[in-house]
Amino acid sequence: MTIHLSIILFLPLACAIVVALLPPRLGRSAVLAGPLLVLAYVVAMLIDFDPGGGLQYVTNDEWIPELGIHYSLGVDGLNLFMIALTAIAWVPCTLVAAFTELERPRLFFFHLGLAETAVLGAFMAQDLALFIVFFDLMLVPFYFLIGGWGTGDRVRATTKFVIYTLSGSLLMMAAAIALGVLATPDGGSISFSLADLRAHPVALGSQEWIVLLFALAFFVKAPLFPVHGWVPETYRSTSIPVLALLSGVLSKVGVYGFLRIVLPIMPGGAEHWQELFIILAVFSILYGSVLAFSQDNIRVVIAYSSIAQLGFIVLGIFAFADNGAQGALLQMLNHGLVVVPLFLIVGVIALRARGSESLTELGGMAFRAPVLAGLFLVVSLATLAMPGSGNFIGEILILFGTFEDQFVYGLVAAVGVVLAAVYMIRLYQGTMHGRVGAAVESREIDRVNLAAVVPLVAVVIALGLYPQFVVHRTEKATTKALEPATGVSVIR
Amino acid sequence: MWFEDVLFFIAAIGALAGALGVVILQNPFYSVLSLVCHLLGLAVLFLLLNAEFIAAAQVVVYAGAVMVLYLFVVAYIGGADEPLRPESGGIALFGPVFAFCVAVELCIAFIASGLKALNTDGPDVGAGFGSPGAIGELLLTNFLIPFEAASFLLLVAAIGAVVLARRRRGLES
Amino acid sequence: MSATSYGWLVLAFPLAGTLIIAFGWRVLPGRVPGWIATSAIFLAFLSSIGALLDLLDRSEEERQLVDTAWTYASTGNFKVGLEILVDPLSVFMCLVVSGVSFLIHLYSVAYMGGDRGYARYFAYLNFFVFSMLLLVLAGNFVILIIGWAFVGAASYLLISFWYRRQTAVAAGIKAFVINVIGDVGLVIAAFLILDNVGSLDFLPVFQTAHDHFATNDSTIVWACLMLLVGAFAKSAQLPLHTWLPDAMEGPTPVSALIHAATMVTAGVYLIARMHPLFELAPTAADIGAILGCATLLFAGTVALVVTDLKRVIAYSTISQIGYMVMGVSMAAYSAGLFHLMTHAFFKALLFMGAGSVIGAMAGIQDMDRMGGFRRAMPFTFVTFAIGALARAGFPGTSGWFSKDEILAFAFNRGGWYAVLGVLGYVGAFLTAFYSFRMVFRVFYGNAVPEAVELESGHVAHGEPMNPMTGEPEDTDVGFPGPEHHVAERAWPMKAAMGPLALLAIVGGYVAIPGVDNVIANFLEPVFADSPLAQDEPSTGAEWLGLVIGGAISIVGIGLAWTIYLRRPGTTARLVERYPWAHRFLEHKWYFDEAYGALFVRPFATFGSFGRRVIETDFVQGTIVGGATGVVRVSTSFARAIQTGYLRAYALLLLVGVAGLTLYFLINSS
Amino acid sequence: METTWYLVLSAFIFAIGVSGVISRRNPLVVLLCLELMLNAGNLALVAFSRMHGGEAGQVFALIVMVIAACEVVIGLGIIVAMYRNRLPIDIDEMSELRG
Repeated sequence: MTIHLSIILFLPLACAIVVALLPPRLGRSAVLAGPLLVLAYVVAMLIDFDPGGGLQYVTNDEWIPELGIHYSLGVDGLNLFMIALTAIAWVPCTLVAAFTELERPRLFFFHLGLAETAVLGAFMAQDLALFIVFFDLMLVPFYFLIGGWGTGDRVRATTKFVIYTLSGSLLMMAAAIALGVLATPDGGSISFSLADLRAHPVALGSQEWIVLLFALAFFVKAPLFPVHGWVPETYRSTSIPVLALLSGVLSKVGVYGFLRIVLPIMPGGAEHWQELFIILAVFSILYGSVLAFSQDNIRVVIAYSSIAQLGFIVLGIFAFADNGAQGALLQMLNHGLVVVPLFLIVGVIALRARGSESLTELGGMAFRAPVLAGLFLVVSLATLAMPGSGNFIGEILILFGTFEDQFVYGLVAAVGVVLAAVYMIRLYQGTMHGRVGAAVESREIDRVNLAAVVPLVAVVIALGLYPQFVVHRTEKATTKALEPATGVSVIR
Repeated sequence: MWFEDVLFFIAAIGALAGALGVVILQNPFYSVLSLVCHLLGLAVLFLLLNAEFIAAAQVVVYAGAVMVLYLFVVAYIGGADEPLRPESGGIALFGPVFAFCVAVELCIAFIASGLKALNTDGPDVGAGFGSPGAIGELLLTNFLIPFEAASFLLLVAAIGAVVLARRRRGLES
Repeated sequence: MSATSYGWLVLAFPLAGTLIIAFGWRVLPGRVPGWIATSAIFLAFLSSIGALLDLLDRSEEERQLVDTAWTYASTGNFKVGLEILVDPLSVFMCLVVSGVSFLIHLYSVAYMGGDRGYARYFAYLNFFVFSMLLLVLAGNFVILIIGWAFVGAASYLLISFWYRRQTAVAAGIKAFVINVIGDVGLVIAAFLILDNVGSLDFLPVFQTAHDHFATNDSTIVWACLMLLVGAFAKSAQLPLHTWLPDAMEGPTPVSALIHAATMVTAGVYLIARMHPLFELAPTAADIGAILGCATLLFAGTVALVVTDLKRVIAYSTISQIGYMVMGVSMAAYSAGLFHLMTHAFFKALLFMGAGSVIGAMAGIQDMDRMGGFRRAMPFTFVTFAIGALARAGFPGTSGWFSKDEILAFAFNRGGWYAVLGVLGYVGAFLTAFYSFRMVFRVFYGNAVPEAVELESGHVAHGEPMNPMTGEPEDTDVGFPGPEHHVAERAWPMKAAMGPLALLAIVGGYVAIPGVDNVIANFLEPVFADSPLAQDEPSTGAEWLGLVIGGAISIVGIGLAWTIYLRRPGTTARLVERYPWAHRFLEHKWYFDEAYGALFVRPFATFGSFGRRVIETDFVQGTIVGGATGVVRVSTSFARAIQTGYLRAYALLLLVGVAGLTLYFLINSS
Repeated sequence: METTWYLVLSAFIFAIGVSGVISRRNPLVVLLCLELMLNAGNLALVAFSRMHGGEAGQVFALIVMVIAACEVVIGLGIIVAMYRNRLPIDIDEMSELRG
């Protein structure tokens, strides 16, 4: 079977355009078609994928030959499951959105489809310029989705979100151009292809500042302390399906960039900043965790918990150990898979509490909504990396990788594991257990949300039973991505 | 060729005077008439430059049609004299100063620079140079697309003017 | 079928029970979930027996079987399969766990009969048994940690089973977090072992550990200390014990099963399982023994003053596990595990009896309000007294044999271990005293109204209320309401308590010094590699220990009899005389307060500091403020230019043109 | 005549137009001054066309005249609309674009 990545890439956009042109009533029922088709195709790709092979299903055409920019797509172990995560996450979020009363629904779903294409493109791109095009393209639909369909002080939130991410990605663009120019061999022609950039490493001094600019953009996206200022407000005022995607999928693009671009192409620069990034990651873990259990709004709790979780992922990547990077990759998938249902459940809870998302007003929901409580429990336990979940394998690999060379930082990060238990159990108890909250009108989860959350929970449980499915397929690519960086640290 | 030189100076002085009149005269009605004077001067200069068709178009289209349009509008809205309120200084003062600076700069560029080609009369040209036939051939061959675009532009402008200036119901009650 | 197939079956039955009840809770009527759960555990028990028989058929060298279901995760040197290890130790644990669990399930069928969360309760309970069995059958560190965390989660769910109780919810989070601390300890230990030995599978690690570590190598000491963190968190040993008394918020059978008989003894199992490592790190083992000894004394003193019936038993559990930890840390493996078994019998029995009394008191747990239940509940009285005797180590009971075997081992090791043995006898005296303090206060003395009511055949009912705070309960969630049972009435409860009472007496006869030593012989292959374990005390020394222990026990019981029955009011005088001592013990040595000040408060402070200062001033102020400040200044400049006056724009344009022209002029000349 | 003369003349006319655009407030006069600037350009174009001996410059001038006509039409249309709506005929009054 041949898989054409371009089809996967542009299918969501094409479907979104078709839906936008259909009459509203017809279009409403057709919105799921795009994400479902993509999911089906991605599942076929997952089955077809050769775990032992390198880059597969490669598409490589010249796009702007004068600037050495290629339309180059490919799948290997690094992005296989990121693509799968995108395809999986988009279905339930679209489903929930389709059954929510929205203004201008056709425009909303057009943006949603565009966003899927942009995210898939960023994951698939094998050309730095193409990556940046899609990386920035992601911003456009999300800008409209947050600003147009958010709640509360959404203008302020959108402005912050845009200023943060845009300044990050503009700096990254400058760094990328510099990288492309500096990497051009004398007499050779410029090329932004990742393979070429990897073949012609730039001087160490240049690597250092280029890595810093890249890292800034990726940290903002992730987000990591101290560039997380946009997070609380954006999380507070974004509508639930969009927020689930923002936190579950979009945040992974940044950290994915480390594995795809920074470590293989600029190992020296990455090595230079390793200590700093590890400290930032560890501090993010502690800081995110501590703030997560001193917050009242459940969305913000999850927002800070994401900061902590992404801290773990960055820690795993910059441990420069195979186990760490492997765990980070696994954790990227796992975090996406648990955060999406987590936010959908938050939406369900808010619906059942007259829109309240305050822990002081919630509580005691489990009695009339046992199924909701059960699903929430599974997801919460997976989020806190309960052994037996895929998250646990991810986290233990990250910790093992960190312990190898950075034992002390690993120990501090291990404190974060305990704190994760504190804030997740607090969140679960605050909503489901205890006295019935003031705002709660406890009802069982509705069918739409059930249909959206249950498959995700099933995937989470399946990953807990057989994480090797992921590990086996990603192992080779992670080792390869990490090779240059570990080589550098060995030489030192 | 003293005749041509004399004619140039007469026409140039006329054009300059017309231009100054446009800017200086307070009543818009007189400004328009001054512009007509300026345009006629220019038409003479065009003739001196072997651009007969342009000169004719200048006189017929510009000095004729467009200026008539101006006059109509001035008559319609009543050429109220300026100033309605006292000048606010700054800009009105700086404007002419800077304009003069630009003129001086340009003159320095034309005269004092090493652009030697400017100091010629140009090559001798045949009788057909600048005639309607020659211009028409160029318009329908080399410059067909700009020509068509210009015609569309005129069409759009015509419609736009109608839309802008028509009576709107409800607004004037 | 081989022993490993039985091992998988042992896991499969409780898991199947969990799934059936979890997915069928809406359709399963009445007590069906209870019976499904009970039979699932019974089948697991039968499978354990099958595994036992299969092992006994094999020669001693072939009694360690490993089986992998599938590769769980494998990358680099991290290679983990879903792997079980069936050997005498795990089969022994399976038998104890599934056997006791079966009886407690049976008890629960009736005890929880009136609860609204009946199906949920049994789903949780079956899940717990599955997790516990996974823990003991695990064949490598990762599966062990998974089982380890699963029992923690099940315990959390069952502690906050009545989730509308604020105290239950608070106890749940406390238990969960301390358990996670233990998990992290195990993870770190697993890393240290993987990093040095290169494997996570038990058998290779144990066989090759001495090639990689010198004795008392700092790495192995740290690894063992981390293992101890895990063990102590789970087994509620000092200083990680604070969650267990609070865990009594759960239903009483849960306390019997998880917080007395099985889960909390997992730490003992862990140390026994890891004995090849601990023998390479005697320092860590000694620390374990000392802390175990300290725990048993600490918990014994606290149990003297606590008046909540279940919490007394909880502290006694902590104290008894202290004995076991001390034992296995001193290489008295089979003795420690023997005590684990007998303790499971009598402690489960005591909790069942306590549950019966609490049922009769309509939910009240305060011993000050109890008294004279001897005639109202003769069956409960007899079984409870048997349990108390066994716990006190009364001659002839199971506790007598098992506890004194540990202490005999301590004296046999000699040196400062003898000090631990002496302190163990002090603890035994405390145990005997507080055991019968309970018996005399609950069953003797003047009959309270509830007891009188029960004698006339009527079960007392009261408003359900939280025994800790006195708040009225939210009965939506459950609590045995008017339908509740006491042991005297429901046959499943009697059927569970009877066998346990029998076992509490005769359970010790499998290891009478000089006569037989069934357990030690069966576990022999597991500990064959341990030189320390081979050095057993002589029969004579053991009997000497038994005589001393029995005497101490009788003295303790006699003292309790004197204080509580012959001269009631002695305790009040003691409290008056030494108020500081009483206050110190009543606050449980101020551990909760210290942790509050040391950990909870600082984190909460840092949290609010982060929220108020770092977030607003640094992140929003400096970083956001700095970035937006640049933007704001530049935009305000741009805004100032946008005057809206057409002529101003034109002037700007002109200035630009003039400037450009000037630039070119200067450049060209 | 040398081309320079025409160019200098063109520069002066242009400058006069510019100063008018900047200092006058009556939109009608501003439009007239714009015409002046365009014509200055035209003059330069035609002069260069003569200098090079090709007619392309004249065609440009013609197109510029077309554009000037369009601009006049639209500008006058706006002025008429303003008058109709009783707005003051003063460009300084129209400053809604202020940032």
